[in-house]
Parts: sequence; C-alpha cells; structure tokens
Amino acid sequence: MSQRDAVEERRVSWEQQLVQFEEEQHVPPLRRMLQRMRHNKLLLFGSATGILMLFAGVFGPIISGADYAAQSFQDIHLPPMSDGYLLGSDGLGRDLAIRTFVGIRVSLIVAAGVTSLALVAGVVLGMLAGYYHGWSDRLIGGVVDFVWGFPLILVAVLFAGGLGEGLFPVILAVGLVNTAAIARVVRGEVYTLSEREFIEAAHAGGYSHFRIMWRHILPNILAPAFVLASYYVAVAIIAEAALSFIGLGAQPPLPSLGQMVADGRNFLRQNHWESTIPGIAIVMLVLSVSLIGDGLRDVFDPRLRHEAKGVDEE
Amino acid sequence: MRRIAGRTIYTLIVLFVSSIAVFYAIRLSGGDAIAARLPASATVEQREAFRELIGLNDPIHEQYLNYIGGVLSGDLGKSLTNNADIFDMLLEHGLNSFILGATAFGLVFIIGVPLGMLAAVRRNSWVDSSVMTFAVGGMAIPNFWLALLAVWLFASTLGWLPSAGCCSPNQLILPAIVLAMEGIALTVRMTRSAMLENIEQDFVRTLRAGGLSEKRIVGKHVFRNALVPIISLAGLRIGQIIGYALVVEVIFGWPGLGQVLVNAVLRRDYPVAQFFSLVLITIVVLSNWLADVGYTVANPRLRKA
Amino acid sequence: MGQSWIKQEFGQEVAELADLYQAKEVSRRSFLKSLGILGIGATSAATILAACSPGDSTSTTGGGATATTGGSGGGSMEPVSGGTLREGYNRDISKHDPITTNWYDPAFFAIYEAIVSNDPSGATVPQFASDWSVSDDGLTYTFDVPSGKTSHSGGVIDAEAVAEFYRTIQAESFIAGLAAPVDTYEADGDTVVMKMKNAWIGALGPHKTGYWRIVNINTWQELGGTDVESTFGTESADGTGPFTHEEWVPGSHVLVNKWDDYPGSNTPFFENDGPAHLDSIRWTVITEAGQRATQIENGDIDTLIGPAPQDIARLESNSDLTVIRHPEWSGFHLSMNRDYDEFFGDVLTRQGLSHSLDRVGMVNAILAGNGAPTYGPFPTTDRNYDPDVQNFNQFDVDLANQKLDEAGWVAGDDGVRVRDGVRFEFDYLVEDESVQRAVAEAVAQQFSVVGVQANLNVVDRAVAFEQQSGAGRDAAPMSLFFWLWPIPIDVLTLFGGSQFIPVPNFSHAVEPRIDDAIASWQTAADEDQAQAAASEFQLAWAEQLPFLPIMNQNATFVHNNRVHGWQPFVWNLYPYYNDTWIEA
Amino acid sequence: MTDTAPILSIQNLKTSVTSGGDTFNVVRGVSLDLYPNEVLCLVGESGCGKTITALSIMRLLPDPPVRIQGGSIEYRGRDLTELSDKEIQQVRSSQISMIFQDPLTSLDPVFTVGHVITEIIRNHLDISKEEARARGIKMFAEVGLPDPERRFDTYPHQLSGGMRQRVMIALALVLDPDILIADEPTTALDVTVQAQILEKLLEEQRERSMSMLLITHDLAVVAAVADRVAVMYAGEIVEEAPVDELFSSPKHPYTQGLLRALPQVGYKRDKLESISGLVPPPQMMPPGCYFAPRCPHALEACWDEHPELTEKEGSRVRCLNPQPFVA
Repeated sequence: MSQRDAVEERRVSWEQQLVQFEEEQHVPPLRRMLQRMRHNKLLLFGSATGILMLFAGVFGPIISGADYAAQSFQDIHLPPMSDGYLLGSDGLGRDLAIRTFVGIRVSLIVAAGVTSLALVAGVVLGMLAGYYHGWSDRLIGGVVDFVWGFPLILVAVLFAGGLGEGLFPVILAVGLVNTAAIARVVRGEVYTLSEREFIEAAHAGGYSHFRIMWRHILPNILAPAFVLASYYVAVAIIAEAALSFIGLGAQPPLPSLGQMVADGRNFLRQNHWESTIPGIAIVMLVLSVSLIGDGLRDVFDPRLRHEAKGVDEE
Repeated sequence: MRRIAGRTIYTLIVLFVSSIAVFYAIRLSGGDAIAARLPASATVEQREAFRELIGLNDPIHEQYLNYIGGVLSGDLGKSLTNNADIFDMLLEHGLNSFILGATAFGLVFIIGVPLGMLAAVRRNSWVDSSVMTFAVGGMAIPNFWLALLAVWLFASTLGWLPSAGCCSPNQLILPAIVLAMEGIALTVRMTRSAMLENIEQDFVRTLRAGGLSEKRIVGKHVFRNALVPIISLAGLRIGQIIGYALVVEVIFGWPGLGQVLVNAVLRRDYPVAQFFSLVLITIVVLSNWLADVGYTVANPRLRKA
Repeated sequence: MGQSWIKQEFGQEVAELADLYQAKEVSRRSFLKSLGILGIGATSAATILAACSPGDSTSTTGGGATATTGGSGGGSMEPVSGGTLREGYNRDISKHDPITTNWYDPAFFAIYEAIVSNDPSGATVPQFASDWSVSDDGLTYTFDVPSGKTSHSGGVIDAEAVAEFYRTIQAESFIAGLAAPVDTYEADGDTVVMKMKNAWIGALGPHKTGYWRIVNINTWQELGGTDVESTFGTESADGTGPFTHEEWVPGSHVLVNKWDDYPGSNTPFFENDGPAHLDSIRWTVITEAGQRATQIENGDIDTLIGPAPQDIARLESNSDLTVIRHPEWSGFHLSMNRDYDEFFGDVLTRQGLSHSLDRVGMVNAILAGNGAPTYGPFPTTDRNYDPDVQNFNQFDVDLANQKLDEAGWVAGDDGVRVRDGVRFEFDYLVEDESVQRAVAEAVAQQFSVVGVQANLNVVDRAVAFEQQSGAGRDAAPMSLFFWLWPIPIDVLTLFGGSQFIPVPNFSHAVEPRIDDAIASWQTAADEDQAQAAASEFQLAWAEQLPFLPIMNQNATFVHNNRVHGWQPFVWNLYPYYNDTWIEA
Repeated sequence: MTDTAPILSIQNLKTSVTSGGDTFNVVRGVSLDLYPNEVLCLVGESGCGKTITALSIMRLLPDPPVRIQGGSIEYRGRDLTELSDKEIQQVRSSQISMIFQDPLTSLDPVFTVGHVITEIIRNHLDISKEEARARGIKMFAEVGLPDPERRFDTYPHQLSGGMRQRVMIALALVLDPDILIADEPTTALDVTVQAQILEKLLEEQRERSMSMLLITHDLAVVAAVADRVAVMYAGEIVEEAPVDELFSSPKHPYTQGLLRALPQVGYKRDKLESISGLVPPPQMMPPGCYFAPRCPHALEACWDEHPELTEKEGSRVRCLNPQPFVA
C-alpha cells in the first residue's frame, strides 16, 4: 500500500468515526425536547400534580358518585377519613371530597374558558396591533395597556355589577385582563417579526396582509403565546378563587374552591379542614400550572425565560 | 419630553373612560341607595323625593355630566348613607390605606430584593432552593387564604398579634405581610433572575479585569443593573397592592379606601363608590405611569442624551 | 331546668310547675294563673317567669344574669370611673334616628331613654318617666315627667316635648303601626297622657323599643326631620341617655361619649343613679364571624354581641369571659310570594314545603344548637307563645310528599314536580351573609328532596331589599330573611297583615284569619283576651303559613370579667350602659 | 529580543470545559513566552482556544464550566494560577490588563464611564476622589477621547463604538500595567475606526514600554502590528515565529493555509483558497497530529504520532512533515 493510500484510508476511517460520533451526539429535536422535559424536575412535579388535579376534577365526581349538594345534619363537621367521608364534611354535612372535586372542576372550566378566550383574542389583537402599527396599534395598545394595569378584582366587581353574579361575568372579566396581557406580548413579538427578512420578502412577493399574518406571522408567535397562556391559567385559577371568595362567581349550591374557603373560614378554629382542604386544592392547582408553565418555557422557548418570569411584569 | 406628554394625555383619556365605565357599572348593578337611606316602608312619595334629590330620575348621561362637573369643580358631594363629606372620608381612609399600602410596598422590596440576591449569589445551593420554594409558594397561595391562615395561626392560635383593627403597628403587621406576599414572591424571582442574567454580562468581565473584588462587582454593579427591571416595574406593584387591598382590608377590618369602597358598593352609595373607584383607578394609572418613568430613571440607556 | 332556688324559695309545687312551663307543657298564661292560685305575688312570679322562660338557658357562668339586682358577680367591688368600653357587634350599624331608622342597634340604649322599660323580670319599670299608671278602663296611660330635664343639647324635655315627640312618631314613623290602638298623646302639666282608641294590653310594648326612644324633637326638626337630607342620627343625635353621639360610620364603628350632665335615671334596677361610669363606648362592626370570638379572646374588645354560634362553646370554657345566652326575639322566615300563585297559592303546597324542613337539624348544624326551631311565628320566649303551634310544621318527609301529591304536584322525569304543566322551580333570594346563605342552601336542598327546585340567588343587601319589596311578581318568588325586633306579635302583624302588602308583607299574603287575630290583639284589654288573640294569631299562622317559620337563634353576649354592670337580659334587646364599668 | 527573560511565561497550560457531564480540554498544553516591550499576536480560527488562553492568564474564566487543569503562568516570579482571589485581583489592571471585543456590552450601562474608571483607580491606589477624577480625565484625554471632561460623566450608550473602545483602553491602561492583553479589540468596530484604535494601542504600547498580547484572527492586523506571532490550532500552538519569518516562510501547513486564504493587495489569484474540512470536535481529537485530517501533506505517521513543537529555522513548529510554502 502506498503512503498516499494508507493516509487516505486513515482519513476515511477517521471520518467514519467522526460521523458515528456526530450520530451519537445528535438527538432528534422531539427526543431532545422530551429529554429536556424529563430532566426538568419542576416540570415533572408540576405535571404529576396537574394530572392528579385534572383526574380529581374530571373523574372525582363520577367515581365517588355522590351528590355535591346532598346534606346530612347528623354528619356535620366530620374530620377527614371519617366513615363515608374521605375528606370529612362541612357544616351542612356535605361531603367535602366531592365538593372539592367539583370545585376543582369549576376552577378548571373557568381556567379553560378564560385562557381560550384570552389566547384567541389576545393573539388576534396583538397581531393586528403589531402588524399594522399606526392608529390601530395605538388604539388596541391603549385599550390593552388600560385593561392590563387594572386591579382584576375591581374589573370583576364592575362586571358582576353589569352582568349579575355567576361564572360568566367572572370568565369575561378575567379573560379580558388576560387577553390584554397576552396581546401585549404578542404585539411585541410581531413588532420584531415584521422587521425580519422573510416577512419583508413576503411583502415584496405581493402576498395579502391576511396571508402574511396567517401563514408567516402566526406560526412564529404561537409557541411564545402558548407558553405565556400556560401562565395565565394560573392567574385565572387564582382570580376565580378570589372572586368566588368574595361571593362573585359560581352560585350555591355549586361549590367552588374560593367559596368553600370562605364558608370554612368561620370554622378554622374547630374544623380547619373545611377551609384548608379547598385552600390546598387551590394552591396545588396554581402550583402545578405555574410549574408546568415554567417548565414549558424552559423547554420550548428559553428565549422567553426573562420575559415571562414574572407573569405580569412585561 | 414627548413621551411624557403623550403619556399624560393617555392617562387623562384613561381616567375619563374609567369614570364613565365606573359610573355606569355601579348604576347597572341593581339595588338602590334607598335601602341604605330610607326606612323599609318609605312611601312612594318619599322614595320619589329621594330619587329626585340624588338625581336618579335624570337621564343617565345627564347624571354623569352633573357628577363629573361636580367632581371637576371640587364638589365631591356627600355620602348617601351618612352624609359624610367625601373629601374628609378620602383623607381619613386614604391615610389608613396609605399606611397599609406603603408598608406592604416597602416590605415587597425590603424582603424581596435581598432574598432574591441571596438566592442568586448562593445559586444552586440549599439557600437558593429554599428561597425559590418560598417564592413559588408565595405566588401560588391566594392572598385571601393566606390572610385567613395568618389570622388563624398568629392571632387565634398563638395570640401574638391582633386579628384585626386599625391602626397600631401590631395591627399593621399581618395585613401588610399578606398584602405584600405576592409582590415579595415576584420580586424575589425577578431579582434572582435579573442578578443571574447580569452576572453573565460582558461588563462584569471588564470590571473583574479592572481588579474589582467579586463582592463589589456583585453587590454594586450587578445589583444596580438588576434593579433596573425591579425599580421600573415597582409602579405595577402599587396597582397590584391596590387590587388586593379590596379583599385584605375587609378581612382584617382595616378601614382603608378598599373597605370603604366595598361597603359603598354594597350600599349603593353612588357618590362614594364612584369617587373611591376613581381614586383607586387614578392611583393605578399614575403608578403605571410611574412605572414608565421609573423605567427611564432606573435605566440610563433610555434617558435622552 | 329544675332550678333549685325556686324549690327552696317557693316549694316543690312551684318548681314542678316551673319545669312544666319551661318544657313548654303549659302556656305562660296558665303558668301565671297557677302561680296566682298558689299565692305567689306578682313580683316573685315575674322573677320565676324570667328565670325559667322556656328554652331560656341564660348565663352559663354568671348564673344570675336575669336576677333582679343590677350588679353582676363581685358585688363587693366599687365601680371605677373612666375608660372606653370596646364592644364588638355582629350587625351593621343603623342610623341613630329612632323615627326614620330601619332597625336599631345597641347605641340606642346609650344615647336615648325610653319612657318606660323592662326590668330583668320582664316587668315594666319607669325610665325617662319617674312613674306611670293606667286607668282602670285601660284607655288612659299617664306618665309622670317632672320638669327640669334636658337633652344633650340642653333643650328642655318636659311633658310637652315628649308628647310632641310621640305625635311626630305617629305622623312620621314607618313603624308607628306597631302602636295603632294609641289615639293621642297630650301633655298635662308634668304628665304625658296617652289616650287609647281601645283598651290594649300591649300598649306599652312599642314604647319600650328603640323606635319610641325619646328624641329632642326640636333638634330633630332642625336637622331635617324626615327629609332625606336630614343629618339627625348620622352626624349628630340628641337624646336624654347617659351618652352623647360622637361618631357614626356605618360598616365600621360608632363612638359615644359620656354625658357629664346626665341627671341620673329613674329606672329602679340601675344601681348607678348619676352620670355613667364609662368615658365612652365604641362599637365596632366585625363582619368576619370568626374574628369576633378571636378579638374578645385576645382582649381587643371588652364585650361582644353575637359571636359565631360555633365559637360559643369555646368562649364558655374561657375563665376570663362570661357568656350570656337567651333566645332572641327574632327568627328566620321564608317568604312565599302569593303572586306566584302557581307555586304558593294553595295551603297544601305551603304545608308540604314546611314539612320537608328539618328545623331541629338546622338548629344543630347551622346554629350549633344555639337556637330553637320555630313552628309558628313566635320565638318560644314570647309571653304569649302558644306551644300548640308544635302540632304543625313538624319535619316529616312522607307527610310533605303526601301533601304535595294531594296538592296535585306530580314528580317529573328529573324528580322535579310538575302541576298543570308548571314545573316546581323558582328563584330563591338570599342576602349574602354566611348564616343566611347556609340556611338558604340547607332549605333548598331539603326542598329538592321532595321534588321542589329552588334556585338560589345570592345578592348583597341593597339588592336583596329591592328584590324583596317589589309589588306583584316584581318581588322574588321566595326570599329568606332574618328579622330582629323585640315585640314579635306587633312586628309580625306588619309581616302578616294584608294592609302591609308589599312591604313588609313580602309574601303578599291575605289571610283573613290572621287579619282578624291582629284586630283582636290590638283590642285585647286584658291578659286573657290578649292570650286568646295571640294564640289564634299563632295557630292561624302555623296552619296557613303566610311565611315559613324556620328557627330563631339565641341572643349571645360575651363580656370580659373585668367588665361589670353590663347586663343583657332577655326582655330588652340590648344591655344598658348606666352601670357598666371596667376594672382599672 | 530572545536574550532577555520573558515577563510572562506560560508553561503547558491546560484548560478544560465541562458540558453535559463530560469534561474535555480546550487548551491542550500551551506554552508561550511574552517578552518585555513586544507585541505578540495570538492567531487562530474562532474556537481554537486563544481567548480561553488569554482569560486563563487573567484568571477570568467563567468557572464553572471552564477551569485551568494544569500548567503554570509565571509572571514576575509568581505563578498566577496559584494566586488567591485577592492576590489576582491585585495583579489585574495594575500589572496585567485586558480589553475585550465588544465595547458596548463590556461597559457597565448604568454607571458613567468616569464613575467606573474612578472606581478602578481607587481600588488600587489610595487617593482622593478628586485626584482619581483628574487622573481619569487625563487618561481619557490620552487615549484620544474628545472633550474628556464632559465625556467623563456620560453613560456608555451615549458614546460611539470607537469612543467606547477608547474608554476600554483607558480603563485598561490607567494603572500603567506591564502587560496588556487585547482580545479582538477592533473586530466589532467600523473599518475606519479599527485603524485608529490599533494605532492608539500601538502608540500606548510603545510609550509605556509595555508588552502586549494581541489576540486576533485577522492576519492583516498581525502583519501591521506584531513583533512575534503564535498560531493556535485546536487548543495548542502549532507555530511560533517572528512576524517577518512567519509571513515570508510559514512552516506549518495550517499557517500556510491561513496565509493562502488571505486576499492580498497586489496579488491576483484565481481563487481564494480555504482549508478543507472542519476543526474536529473537542471531544474527538485525532490520535496523532490534530491537523492531520485536514492536512494536504499528512503522512501515515501523522496519524499515529503527536508532534512536538520544535525549533526550525528561527521558528518553532509542530509538524512532522513541514513543506516549503508555495503561495
């Protein structure tokens, strides 16, 4: 074998080694994401809690089969683990477990309603404002800034005033505030996006505004919008609880967690679980959702790390 | 300058729109101030006279114009429930709210910033984990529940602090901490991540190359840079505290603006409810504006050369 | 029960009788009659009566809270002057104008005096008047009002001023109907002469309430009278009581200060016949139920009216505190708007609904046992309470279903009853307050058991009143309310009388039997007639059910043992503050 | 020049990076001497370890993940790698200074430039604020900052890129160090400004009789300013020579490749040549010569034996089979 061939052979075999190494190092994006998810302990913890709560909210009422309004004056203020009352009973002898499950369900429904409302409206408004600049930006931006800076409770009280009590005005009020929050971020994203080359290219290509927004801008802002939305689920849950605590929101006998905390507060000294169990449920819901939000942001969009860290800062 | 002028005009527009929104919402919420003022069996004539007196019979836009005209000319009117002068009420309850709010606001930064710095400096240690657990927990606990737990633990069970009332320092502690909690948690998180973000900046290397001690670099330069977002968003904390005060003041029986507003709404005491809502909104809008200014002040990059 | 001192003092026979009375086996009237037969004098009879009012569980530690002496506990201690009494209060503060207020709160007992009042035995004693008498025909009452007395502002309050005040009530007060049989008030020298349209045994009752507490009518007129812009009772007040109005902030607190020129009271059971011991009294509204008990335990307040029921047992076990409990003159009632004829028009349906309610269960669950079920309109404490109402409205789900079946209601597919194509489903209004909401939720659930769907509509107070008080079908189909007034029959005539539709007869109920009973009551000249009228009123109510009675709660008062001479008792709604002092 | 003792002597420096659980060297035994008054250029592609080497000298490595694993850095009889944090802080700026690539991000945005220079001066010298200020202004004037009195109280964002880099130079030189390390000081600047800054750096170097280690990838700069050049590849020095020698007669095939890739005024070439292949990943170094996979002259021995740096015609070169340079 000549020197040249020998060297060539070494080179080829080296390059094969390199390729093999690269292959070992290379992980498909989806796998990498899953890997990152698996390594993110907070995300795992949050998801586990979240699944538990989701299960409790969706299947809890079905499995236990009891009626959340059924009362028994013989079985009032029972502590958890009492016979037939897994989590005890309240002052009217109603099963706290089933009421907590239904309360979780109400929280989840409100959170889902609020978030889908906020996500759709926020993305559309933010996109319009960020894309068109000019007066529509100033108008939408002004309204958004206005709503966003408002104390949520004040908005909800005013809404309940106009629309009456119940879940609907709560969803609307919280949804409005969260819409503003999402629209703000989306507007910022679209601002930067619309100066990027491919958008300019699209303009040059004579595409319609709608097509540009729909095909080019929307896909690029969905990820940050979803990550952000996961934060606002937490905000929505807390807001619903706070509002039902002060008597807005779900009307009795439909239980909601905030309402249960409020009812139980007069028994804290004697039967604290009537308030602490729904309270813990709220904390677990919020915690799981915010950990999931934190985790998703780290996994999908590390760039958002600093923007979304304070939920309502940016 | 233009930025500030624009912001001022914007603020005025917001206030104007808010005043309309508040005016209509409170009127739309049903109920009647008559219940608060007249005996249960007041005659139809008496009720009519009362409506006439407080202008409830005028078209609503006229009522609004009359009202806003009064406010602009300095006549805030009187409470429908007890004839109290609304300006006097504002002074008295405003002071209480100020005491509570300012304390909570102070706590947010006095506790939040050092804790956040500590977590950043001791990154990935047990100190960091504990502080961050506290911060995550602090954001997840709704303040109304925290208030109940605080009363239960510190007032009812341990008896260390009064459960409610105004306005001794002892009575201030619980509501102020509860009011501040979420702000503290957010500030801890923000401070920590801002510190960590800045500690990796190029300028830190320059300062190190300049021979400055690590303590000085982190304690002065990194901290000062990390403060930019914290200070600039301080205004938003004010708005947040005001929102929460509506609930916290009621639970702790603290006679501030929030409690008065809630009472006034319940009684349909229109002049009080309207004016106090507007006051709170004004403070929120001003503090948002302050956040803007704060951003400029804290961040020399935004100051025009 | 079986109070040993009665046995000691009056013998076995009286003690047994007292037990029977307390167990509601005999009526008050027959009890008093029997006492008379046994030769017990009126004063002693009153003492016995007070001590063993049915269901009356009186003070738990102080024992003698309803005894006739004014002092409490340590009689050997000398009262100390000065200090502020900090009193917690469970309800919002009413306007301090007896004539135009909706209800009245404890400050009325500090700022104002009534012409006569109840003593701890329930007997009528003079207060602002130095003495009083009634003519044999029962048509003329004479109150002695010696000259020389003034109000806080220095205005002369002589017989003429009092008479003028009473005439103003007749003309202006919404609640004047409580004393409808009164014809005229005239001053005659140093006396006020009250002429009746007819003899009426209940004539003095209203005059002991807060609404008839004496006001300097000149000040009242000057400050605006009935004008809605009047500042009387809000910015200032002018009465003759030992304390003067200082500050009034609804939803928050009331402050009164000692009136240094108070000439002393004519009321015999007060030990202090000069100005008050206390410098001032501050009532704080504590809306958070759990906070009330905590605050008196922590020493943030000295006295408390209305702790949350579930906290009472704990307060009783606290050796620093004394708890005083007795049935309250009040009750939870459910209106059934008759203009929703399809639901509440027939008596069978109303009775069916009533039998579905487990009143005892609700007393135990919601009031933690601190109360009593009511089967008729009156609380059991009432002088004219007729135990026969217990024959009605007992909890019996089968009977409830049977009555509803009989009324033509048929169970629908989803369990809700239907009649003539009308589903038995309606809005049920309740004020947003924790106990009321609990009662409403409990009631609605019990209705659902018998196939009736009541949809709760929880609203705040301003809205509740508006939606309760509408005419016809503008008023809510059903609403829960809690009333608090010290002379039940007179108050309930307003709720049940057909001329008070729609307010406060929120049920819009026209019941001839009840109207007739009211008429007999207001013309009852002696105890027998009064009892007959009251019994008929109660039985008619219990059977016809213009409203569904539910229960009444105990009036509960707590004081720190450093507080002396603060004595709430069953006959008056609130304590007087003349004798109250606080250990230094 | 080689007669005098080096002022800074790096011996067998190894610096590692930890990533994803693996630790691997990125500087693999660099030995380098810096002599008084000379300008030494360290040249190489990005990622070859030249900046890490410079940061190692200053002990400014971001630790973790980057850490000195072995070797010594001798300065005035002391081994810098052994110094305590406090001691190295004393050395920084007063004896060895460094300026960085991006003058915008390298300056603290929330303090005025005057504040920072004052702070650095007073950190090392016990003088009053006023004296420090005077000295700072003087320094600003010296580095050619126009209107230094006024500039003293401005924030970095108010200055142009060139002015910022002058400020950086002022910060680095104000304490009169023996050695200045400049890491790509002109890369982020406009072309017109680049020359001015280089000019200024050289001027200062000459006036102060200090040594300068200039890190760059730009051979044009090297040709203009260097006394001596060291070429780095894959974490080690592959060739070291006086500047003229290097440009006229590069010995290492990598250096030759670099020079071939250089567009030269006056020459007209058919095409600009580039070095084929890629730098191997740091975890996967070839067993012999690191450059072997890309080397046009590689022998089979090059795959087996790692060459040492050896003297050859006034240069030191790390190659088993050096070939004459053909442009």
